Amino acid sequence: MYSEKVMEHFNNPRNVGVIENADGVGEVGNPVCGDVMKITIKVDGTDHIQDVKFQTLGCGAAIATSSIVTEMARGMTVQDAAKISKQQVADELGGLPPAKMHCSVLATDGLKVAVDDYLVKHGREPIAGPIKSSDPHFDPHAEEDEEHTHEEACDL
Amino acid sequence: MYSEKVMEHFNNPRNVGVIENADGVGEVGNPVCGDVMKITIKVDGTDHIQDVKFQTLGCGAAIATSSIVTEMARGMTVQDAAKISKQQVADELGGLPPAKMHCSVLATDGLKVAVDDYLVKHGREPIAGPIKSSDPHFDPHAEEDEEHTHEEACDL
Amino acid sequence: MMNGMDRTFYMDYAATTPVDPRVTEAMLPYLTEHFGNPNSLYTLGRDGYRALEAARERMASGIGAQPTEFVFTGCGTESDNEAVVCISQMVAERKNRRHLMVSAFEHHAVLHPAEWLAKNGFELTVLKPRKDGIIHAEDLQAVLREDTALVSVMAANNEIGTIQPLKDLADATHAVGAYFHTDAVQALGKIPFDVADLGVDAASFSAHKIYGPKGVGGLYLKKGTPFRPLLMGGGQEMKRRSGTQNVAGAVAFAKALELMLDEQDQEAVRLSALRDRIVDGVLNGIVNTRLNGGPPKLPGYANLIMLGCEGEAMLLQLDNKGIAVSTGSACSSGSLEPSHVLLSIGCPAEEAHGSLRVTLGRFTTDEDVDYFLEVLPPIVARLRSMNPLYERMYGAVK
Amino acid sequence: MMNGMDRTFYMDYAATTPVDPRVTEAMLPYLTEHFGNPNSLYTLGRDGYRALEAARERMASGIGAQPTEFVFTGCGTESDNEAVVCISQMVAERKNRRHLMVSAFEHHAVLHPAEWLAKNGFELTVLKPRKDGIIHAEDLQAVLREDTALVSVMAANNEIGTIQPLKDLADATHAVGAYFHTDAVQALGKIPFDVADLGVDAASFSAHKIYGPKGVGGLYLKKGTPFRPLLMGGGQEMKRRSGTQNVAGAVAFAKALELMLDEQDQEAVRLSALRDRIVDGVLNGIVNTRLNGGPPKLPGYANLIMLGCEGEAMLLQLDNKGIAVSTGSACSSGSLEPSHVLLSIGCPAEEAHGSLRVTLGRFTTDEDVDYFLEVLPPIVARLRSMNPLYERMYGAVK
Ligand SMILES: Cc1ncc(COP(=O)(O)O)c(C=O)c1O
Ligand SMILES: Cc1ncc(COP(=O)(O)O)c(C=O)c1O
Repeated sequence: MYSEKVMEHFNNPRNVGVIENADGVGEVGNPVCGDVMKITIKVDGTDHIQDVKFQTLGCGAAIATSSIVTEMARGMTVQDAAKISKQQVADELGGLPPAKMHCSVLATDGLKVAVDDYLVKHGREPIAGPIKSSDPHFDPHAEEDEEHTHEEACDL
Repeated sequence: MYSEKVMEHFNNPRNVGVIENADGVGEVGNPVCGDVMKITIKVDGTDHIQDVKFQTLGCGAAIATSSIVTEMARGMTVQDAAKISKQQVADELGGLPPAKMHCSVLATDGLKVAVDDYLVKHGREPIAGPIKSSDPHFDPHAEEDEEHTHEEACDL
Repeated sequence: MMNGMDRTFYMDYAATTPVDPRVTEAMLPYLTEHFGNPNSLYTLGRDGYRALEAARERMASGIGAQPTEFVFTGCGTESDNEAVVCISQMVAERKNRRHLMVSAFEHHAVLHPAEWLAKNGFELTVLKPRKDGIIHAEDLQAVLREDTALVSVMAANNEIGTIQPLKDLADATHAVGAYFHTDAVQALGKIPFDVADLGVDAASFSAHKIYGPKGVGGLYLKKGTPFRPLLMGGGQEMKRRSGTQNVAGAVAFAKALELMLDEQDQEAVRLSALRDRIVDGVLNGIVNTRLNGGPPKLPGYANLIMLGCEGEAMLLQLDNKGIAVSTGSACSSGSLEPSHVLLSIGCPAEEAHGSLRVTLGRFTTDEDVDYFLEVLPPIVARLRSMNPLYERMYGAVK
Repeated sequence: MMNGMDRTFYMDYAATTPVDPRVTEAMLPYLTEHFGNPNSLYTLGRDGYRALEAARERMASGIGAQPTEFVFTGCGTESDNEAVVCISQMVAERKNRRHLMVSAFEHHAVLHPAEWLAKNGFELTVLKPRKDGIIHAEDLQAVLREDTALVSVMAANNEIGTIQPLKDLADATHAVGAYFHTDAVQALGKIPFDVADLGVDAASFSAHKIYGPKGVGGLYLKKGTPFRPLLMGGGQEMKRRSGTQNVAGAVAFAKALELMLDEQDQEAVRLSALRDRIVDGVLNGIVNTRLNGGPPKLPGYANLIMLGCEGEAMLLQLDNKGIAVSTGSACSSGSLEPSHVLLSIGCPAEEAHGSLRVTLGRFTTDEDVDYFLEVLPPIVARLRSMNPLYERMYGAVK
């Protein structure tokens, strides 16, 4: 199911934790759907991400994508970091099962929100703008059609 | 499927053949349904069956029921022989599969026709009267409902 | 083994079971030497036929039925589909009843056919169990109708293990003239199950849950229950299920049931005790944990919630340690919704994501339980420490 | 052995086959050690999943399909039912086509579902093969309609072994916009069978005809073919066939197919030669005998008629000598009608009752054929001598 690299990051996630007095904080997801990610970044004077840490409640893919996205983002400018796509994250991990692609969205969304938080705090324009999964009232099921949801499960 | 006694009679049928100048001859069945039986009897002056022989085209049950019915009939009066029922034949053989009960009808019918033939030849009243399966134009499928026939088969 | 452990601590017996060596031994000759088609007339075929019919007799007597009331099928799912779809359709045809009632925590092998019927001429009521994970007869009575054709309530639930009051449910069903089916896939062999005592009209079974092979099922159909075959063809299984019979599978299923019944009483005691150790160990040893459902429950079944942990992550971490369990988390199934069973008993989604189903079985030992209770707490602690919401929602991680 | 022989001279490979020891060996670990549910996320489950998917790939590549186009089922009959019922119903729903065409000598696993559909909203045409036992494309063209939904013609017939011109039949079917299904249960592995070359939309398979276990089937569904699952539930097999997969069975089927394909060319030559010896031996050695159907025919298949003998009686006499064959006689099946296959090619009922199907396979030797040819003539002579009509119809018994 998961690639070796996903399992490696899941078993040994990098950059777990919270940066105290972070320059940017992003929190996305919803416990109702079982995925919550919080990312904190430290940014230097040239907009480069010096440090980045995450905390994630979620499945193997959620933790692995969080971990890899922190590795990818470290050293990047916030502008570049906000551009990391879900596909890049998945590729970096050697692929994700289709049903797990939304986990890499969570990871990139978390990073985007943290970057925007940093920019807005400094009175600058946000890059990504409102992110659905960062709204605490976000209903994860609103867009799913029933049929699909039902058919995915394989109860044993 | 078949009882041991059926197999024994099928493998070693008694009284196979044709009595020359028989006193009574019965032929029943139809090659279209795969079952034909011919029975010849020799009757003494006291209406007792002295000798009886059969020839049968048919399945294991057809041959076994023919064989046993000749054994049962030998020594009986023609009146008693004409009364042998399909159930008696089946019981004598230790039972028959339900789908094969019609074979014992063939055997008892054959005997009845032979007895009637003997009686009529001697100007006496027949006992059994017309027997459907002795009519060469008898259509074996006329009474079967389609559904039943179809469902019986187990093609492999 | 991929997880690098010498052995697997298998604790997912509700998902499937290894074939017992005694079962393998019983079935093997019917793959090789006695391979005849049981519908063939020659000796080799008749040998197969006799083995098949002997297996049918043993299955039937094991559930209190007549041999002619027991049909071998291709899996539990097939049996469920046959019961739900075919009985309902025939009752509708004969009695013009077109209402169905199934419980909300049925296996999808019952739920999906019921939903399909609801799109094809039937009206469907889905009845929620109460918080205890039981369908109570009075709740059923309240939704039964004059035109109810079939009620389907499982004998024991596959996720939380709760045992349903089948006799009362069947009685209530019969009181309105409807038929009663039960999915007994999980219950078979683990608790007393006698179709005559319970008064059910149809019941589904599966061999791979009781140390038999996968791909072998059974369907009890009480004499006179309206039915049409779902699989049409050669007319095997007394015209109720066509297809060359899996003689080896039938022999295996019968042997598997025999072993279950022989060992039922002592296993019930043993597995309940082991399960209680797990439950007590978790509830007392780890804060913010809960137990779902019951009593009464199948021996060896526990469904536990570790608040603030996600199930798939726990499952994979346990797998790293050689432990196999399952979870009702959404992530584990690739769907967005967590277990419909847990939701049906009122468990909130965010808690259901943290559920672990631990089901013990024939080869579970005391040491397995010790090991599980040793390995789980640090995994839970670690995952909670990574959960950004944990402190906010539940207080400091201990 | 009941027949008191040291060994069985098995000549009924079309009915079923023994599981090849190499197949048993391949499947056994998936009953015991690697018993995990392939839908489980832990190592043991993933091992099962990988084995299942590897088996699917091998099956698919063996028939020229993509792995996603191949579904494991519970038997050949299930596959046939799924193809006939579910494709037809979905085509009807989507394209409002409600006409079905099946050949008259299909297996009942195709005929009966088709007849059931005919009672449930469809119109059914049953097309007779010609005397050669072949459905000719022009005969099909003549009965195809604008509203034909599905055509089902078997790849090779199970009683007479005749091979059908699938490519032409599929082309003709597609020309009217209908879908084409073929029951390839008998053909698989015995002759080249490539779904892409043939252009079929769906095909049914069964493991027990190619030295795999009973109770394991396969269904090829070309990408895009309208379909709904017949067995609904957990959503296994890419949502097309629910039920915990029989991993051991799937592995066995794949191994069995691999062996068939490896040995196909040489076995085709060997079995055709053995079959020809049987056919020549019977036709030349026994008067009033006939051969049914073909060419072209599956290697190893012969359907012979001994005029003036009844099939079941022959079969049982041969069984006494340890020889296992089958017959199209009515008596053998408990029905009044002889084989619908033989009737469909114009064989009169009284002749069909005298048919013997001899099908050779992997373990048939030259000596088996010698033995058969030695044992059969006296049996035929004896039964003919007991037939009251024989002389009248065919002359003196020799
Ligand atoms: C042509 C054909 N189709 C279908 C089947 C049914 O396959 P199964 O016995 O696996 O259900 C058979 C054999 O019984 C067959 O010969
Ligand atoms: C309660 C219940 N019903 C039905 C099934 C389906 O059985 P099978 O996997 O044999 O199709 C299962 C298990 O998967 C189950 O737990």
